[in-house]
Amino acid sequence: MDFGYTIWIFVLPILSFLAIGLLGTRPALTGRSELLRGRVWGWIGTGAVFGSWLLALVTAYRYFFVLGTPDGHRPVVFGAKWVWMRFSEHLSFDMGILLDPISVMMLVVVTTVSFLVHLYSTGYMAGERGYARFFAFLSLFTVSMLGLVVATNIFQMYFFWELVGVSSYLLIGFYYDKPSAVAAAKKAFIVTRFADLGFLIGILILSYYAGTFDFQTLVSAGGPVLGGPAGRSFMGLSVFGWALGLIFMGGAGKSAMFPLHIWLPDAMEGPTPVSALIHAATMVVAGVYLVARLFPLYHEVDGGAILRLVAWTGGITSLIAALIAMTQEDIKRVLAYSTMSQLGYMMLALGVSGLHGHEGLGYMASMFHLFTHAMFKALLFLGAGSVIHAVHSNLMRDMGGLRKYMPVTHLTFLVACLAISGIPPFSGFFSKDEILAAAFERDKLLFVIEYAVAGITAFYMFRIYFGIFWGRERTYAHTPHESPAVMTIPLVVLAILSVLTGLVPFGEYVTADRTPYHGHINWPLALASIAVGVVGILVAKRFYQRPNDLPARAAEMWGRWYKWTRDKFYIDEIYQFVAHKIMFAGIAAPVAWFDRHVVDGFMRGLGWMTETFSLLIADLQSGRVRQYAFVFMGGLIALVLLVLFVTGLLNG
Amino acid sequence: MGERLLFYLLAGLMVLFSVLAVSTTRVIRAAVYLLFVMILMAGFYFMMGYNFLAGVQLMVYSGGIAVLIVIAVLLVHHIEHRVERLSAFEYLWKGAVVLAGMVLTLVSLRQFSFRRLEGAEHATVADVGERLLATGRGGYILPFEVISVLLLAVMVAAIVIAKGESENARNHD
Amino acid sequence: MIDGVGVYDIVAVATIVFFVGVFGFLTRKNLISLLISIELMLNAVVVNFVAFNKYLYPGRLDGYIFSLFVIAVAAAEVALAIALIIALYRLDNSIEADDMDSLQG
Amino acid sequence: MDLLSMLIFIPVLTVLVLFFVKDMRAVRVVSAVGIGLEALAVIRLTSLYVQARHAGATADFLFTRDVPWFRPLNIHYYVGVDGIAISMLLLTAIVLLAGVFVSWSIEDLTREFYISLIVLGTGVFGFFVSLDLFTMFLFYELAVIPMYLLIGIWGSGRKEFAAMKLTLMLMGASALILVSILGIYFYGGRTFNMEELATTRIPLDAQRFFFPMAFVGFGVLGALFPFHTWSPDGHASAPTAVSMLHAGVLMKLGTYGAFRVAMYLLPVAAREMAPFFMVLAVIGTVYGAFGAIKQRDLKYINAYSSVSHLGLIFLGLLALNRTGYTGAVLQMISHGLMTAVFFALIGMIYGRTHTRDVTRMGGLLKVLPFIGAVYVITGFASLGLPGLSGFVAEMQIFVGAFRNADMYHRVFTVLAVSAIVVTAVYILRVVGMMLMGPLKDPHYQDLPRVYWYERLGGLLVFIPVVLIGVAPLWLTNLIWDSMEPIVRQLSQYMQ
Repeated sequence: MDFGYTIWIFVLPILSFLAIGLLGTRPALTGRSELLRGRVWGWIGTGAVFGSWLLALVTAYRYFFVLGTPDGHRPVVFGAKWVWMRFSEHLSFDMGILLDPISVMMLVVVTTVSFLVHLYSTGYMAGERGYARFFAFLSLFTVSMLGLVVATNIFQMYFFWELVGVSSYLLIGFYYDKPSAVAAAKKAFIVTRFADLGFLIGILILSYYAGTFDFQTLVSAGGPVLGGPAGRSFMGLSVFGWALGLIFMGGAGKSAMFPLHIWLPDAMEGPTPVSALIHAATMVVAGVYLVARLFPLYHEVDGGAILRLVAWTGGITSLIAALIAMTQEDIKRVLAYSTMSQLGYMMLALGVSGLHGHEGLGYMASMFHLFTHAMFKALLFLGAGSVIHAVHSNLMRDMGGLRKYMPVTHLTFLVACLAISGIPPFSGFFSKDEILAAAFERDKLLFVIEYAVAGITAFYMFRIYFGIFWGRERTYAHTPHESPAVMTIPLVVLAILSVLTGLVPFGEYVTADRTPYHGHINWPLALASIAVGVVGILVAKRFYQRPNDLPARAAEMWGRWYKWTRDKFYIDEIYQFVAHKIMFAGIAAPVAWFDRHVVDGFMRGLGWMTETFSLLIADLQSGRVRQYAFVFMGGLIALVLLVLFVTGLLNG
Repeated sequence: MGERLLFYLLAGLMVLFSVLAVSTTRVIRAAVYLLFVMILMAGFYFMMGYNFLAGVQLMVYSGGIAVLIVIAVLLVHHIEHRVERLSAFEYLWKGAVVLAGMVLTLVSLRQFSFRRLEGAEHATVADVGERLLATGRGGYILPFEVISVLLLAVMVAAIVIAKGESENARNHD
Repeated sequence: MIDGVGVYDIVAVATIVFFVGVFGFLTRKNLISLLISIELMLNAVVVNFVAFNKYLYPGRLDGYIFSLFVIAVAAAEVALAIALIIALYRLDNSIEADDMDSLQG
Repeated sequence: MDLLSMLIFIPVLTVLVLFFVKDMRAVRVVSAVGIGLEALAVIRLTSLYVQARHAGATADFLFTRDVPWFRPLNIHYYVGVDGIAISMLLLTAIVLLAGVFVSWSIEDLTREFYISLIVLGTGVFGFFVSLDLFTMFLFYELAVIPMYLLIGIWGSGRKEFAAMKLTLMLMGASALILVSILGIYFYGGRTFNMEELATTRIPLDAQRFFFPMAFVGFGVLGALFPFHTWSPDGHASAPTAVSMLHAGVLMKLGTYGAFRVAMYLLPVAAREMAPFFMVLAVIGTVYGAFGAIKQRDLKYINAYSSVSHLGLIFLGLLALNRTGYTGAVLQMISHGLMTAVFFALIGMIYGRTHTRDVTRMGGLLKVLPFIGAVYVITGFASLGLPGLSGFVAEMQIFVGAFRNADMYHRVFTVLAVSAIVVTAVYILRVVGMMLMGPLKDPHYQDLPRVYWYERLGGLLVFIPVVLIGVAPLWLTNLIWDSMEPIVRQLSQYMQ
């Protein structure tokens, strides 16, 4: 079956990126034309992504339903593959399109969310300065993300990995005259870049010892990693173990895993649709996707040591993020921490997964959660964006009682909150339940953590839900009103998806060994998780539905703990210290000084010595002819004597 | 024997006058001693039978150059002008260096055996004139012409330099 | 050919005169004195030419002709030098060689 | 006349014509036309070269021409090109042409400026096509000397000091180079012909003695740590086009020479001493990046950044394998283009704001969108963003250096890789301070727009950065094929 057309999934957004980026941002070209300055660029971007979306759906249909499982498991298909750059005779950097269950699923997720966000943005960003620029960046991001998910080899993935990073930088810094946005963008880029350093070194190690970048060869059972001898080891881990650990560092950076998460909350400085697309649904799951991509390696190398690291990183992240989310005031930050927490879930699910059959439940659950989370988290962000659009503030204390003004936003937001809290029949219930089941089977301690996090999640989500739509009735300077249709339609679509996607029998499609199996719900666990979700919701309802002094009293009661979570466990301050005190003041400043004074000082010293010496002998060059003649004379005589002496003429 | 005596006499005088020429403190006297040295040299040439050369030496050097120098001295100095002397020390060690050079040269010359190339001598003025104007092999027409041009150029240059800026041009500035 | 006088004798006299000229060049300060010293040296060289021509290559005329040239060039040189001396004298009223050190960078 | 000699002849002719042109405008036009022709000739040469290779030409160097010009010492005018030289010629032509355009507004001594600039260009072209060590050295000097005038006369700030420092350090380096060239000449059978030299085996002791000289000599021009200190001062004082040419092309003379002369002709010593110079390269890479963080002057930032990037070139060279070499050449091109864009933009910014202090600027993206956007993208290229030339080059170098069989190399490669984070820090710091944020100075509100010649000059060097980044394969193939003799040379003595 030919999947060659899949290249168009990329070409469309590339074209729109080029068109908007080169033409739309030129005031000289767009001139005074209302049309060119206005929404036409938005529609071009949206149209292109819409095309990609349709193609992705067709691809998914053809891959999952037409192609099916020819030999018991889902095949790996190449839509395209060509050499992009050559490193040596045997090692080349390919570009291509690899289609397998997870990449096809990601294609659908990325194009769906991207399309809806594009559509939403045509309304949300209307009238903003840099409207065309915004869509150019969105298109760039879409291309990069699509390239990342279909990467045929780890270097292609790194390629697009960096590109999504830079799109993220550009979009976070979209309001570039706002210093906080600039700082946040810089922080996001540098923190992820630091993580990518690990990724790159990991790639170098992996490619050196395995001799290939290709995912297919790498993960194959008889491949250079799994088939060969373990190779040399270093500090208890094999080289492949180190490589995988370093690659996971890259994934952890992108997916905002503790302790590399600090950029994600700040990234909320970007426009809200960006947060929905990049920092909730797509880019941040790249780390999870990366681990899933190399899952057989993580599972096998060094007996799964790195996989346990993945699991615990995920678990700790989800707990810390959930705790911090409880006390934040800025609704976008709450959502950001919630994203972190959910990403922790996904990582943990991968970490507790096995490779084959029912063992691979965690893998399936992780991907499933990734899928459902993309829908409801995008919905949450877009809903929050709709609210922010209406009240022009991010802070919860500026909101309250909005359900009367914004019915569509209210209802869709409620759906999303229920989904993330794991209430059936919303999608989050199914995927989260699978994760809890997988954790329960593998590691009880992690299960307990995740169980608690499920409750906390329900609590903080409904805290903001009640805070925004119920709570204190207040009067607004400008009466809030429901957003325009281009913004509410994506909300409704995503709400429907958030309800329905949970019913997809995911195990049929996406599994660790690409062999379908029938999952089933572990009802005792499911009931327990529903119970903790409901408890969380009820507590939030008691606290925040009507104005009362319970929150304040609770804060008082927890005292220091409350302050710690509100101040995000001071992790930012630690980084600040490392960055400024150590990197800037501890290394960069001394290096600059050293260069000016010691290295250059040495060179200048040479110069000074030469100059001094030349001044010393400058008197020889007196300009007096007689003196020259004398020296000449004396020199001549000395020379002749020397020659005579050497040749022996003087004696004979 | 007579020629030999004459030669040593001339040589002795020549050395004496040359030493005087460089040691007297009066420039005008130095010029005159130089004139003597040149005339004595012309004597050498006569003795060797190069009459034409001797004549040239007398006319150009003694008649031309030495007189030119005398005039120059008169132009820039009072006739009684004395130049100041260097310190004895400086005389001494510069003299030592020069003496060393001289002894070295003389010793080297002494050790060198000059070999005479036989051949019929023809050094008449006619021969010289022919050689100077010959264009073929061994002819000196080109250097001759070059020297003529040089002399012309020097003449012009000497006039321009010595004349200096005209009053007119000076006022102009 | 001078009876009883070898080439060495003539060349030795020329050498002595030459070095006397050198000595003068090194010890005199007055530009005209320097010029005189130079003339001494030139003359000594001319004597060498002539002597070598006479004693060693009697069949040829090159030494002879060269002496003529040297004399001609020396005349030119002196003319020019004196012109320069006069110009310099006009410039700063001195012809002391040590006063002139503008060659120094 | 053959095409390679044309490459030298065209700029010379341009200079001659410039001598007779008085009008400032005509001077610019003549220079632009001359260098434009030169660029066309280089492009023609490239296409001929590619065709010839496709047609099966297997010689190491094509289009050779050999005319002895000083027989007693066996010095020849011997020219020829391979893929590496071709790519350097392309780089030179592009940067020189862009340099002509960005200098369009120079008004004092326009003619002399362009003459110096083009003489410099002639030297560079001659250097890259020469296959005779001595002729190469002559062209090298021809390129280095106008630099003194260009900085000393048309520079800014402490220009005399900077020009003097730069020239002295480079002259010192030249001395080393000359000695090593003579050493190669005498021990290599009294020939300057590189092809012949490559086939003769120079005694090991001589190699050990002359390799460090040649490598350091060329390394000074290539800003090899710790001989890089001329670069910040020199760049800061030089006029825009000169900075562009100097950092873009002239510094590549150093790395190219280190490669072509030191490593190619003295392979055994190169192999032996690689670990030592590798340390210097890695120190330069990391140290330059850290040095750049603290600077406030845009040109200083860029100069330190160059030290860092050139460190990577040396790292690639010292990887001693084909991937590393290819990466090093790619990095030469990539860095040449990027840094030329940077200096062009810095010149434009300085021409408007009259300051290069980043702390005094802010929000320029709003008032100078073209300059800002190009600066940001080039900044990304500099920090190795995929899709731009920096990535292509850096990855080749990293993979190449990592593939050296020696564990030692891998450890140092990992250290060098860490510079990419620091690079990100200083690039984003500048972008954040200078281009983003609120407009700091109300005067910046109405800065003059970008003139056509600035736009043209900037784009000329900027577009290849993107093109190489998007489709590197043709360039890597071009270079890759030409590595054959060098790799042969190195592996020949491998036991």
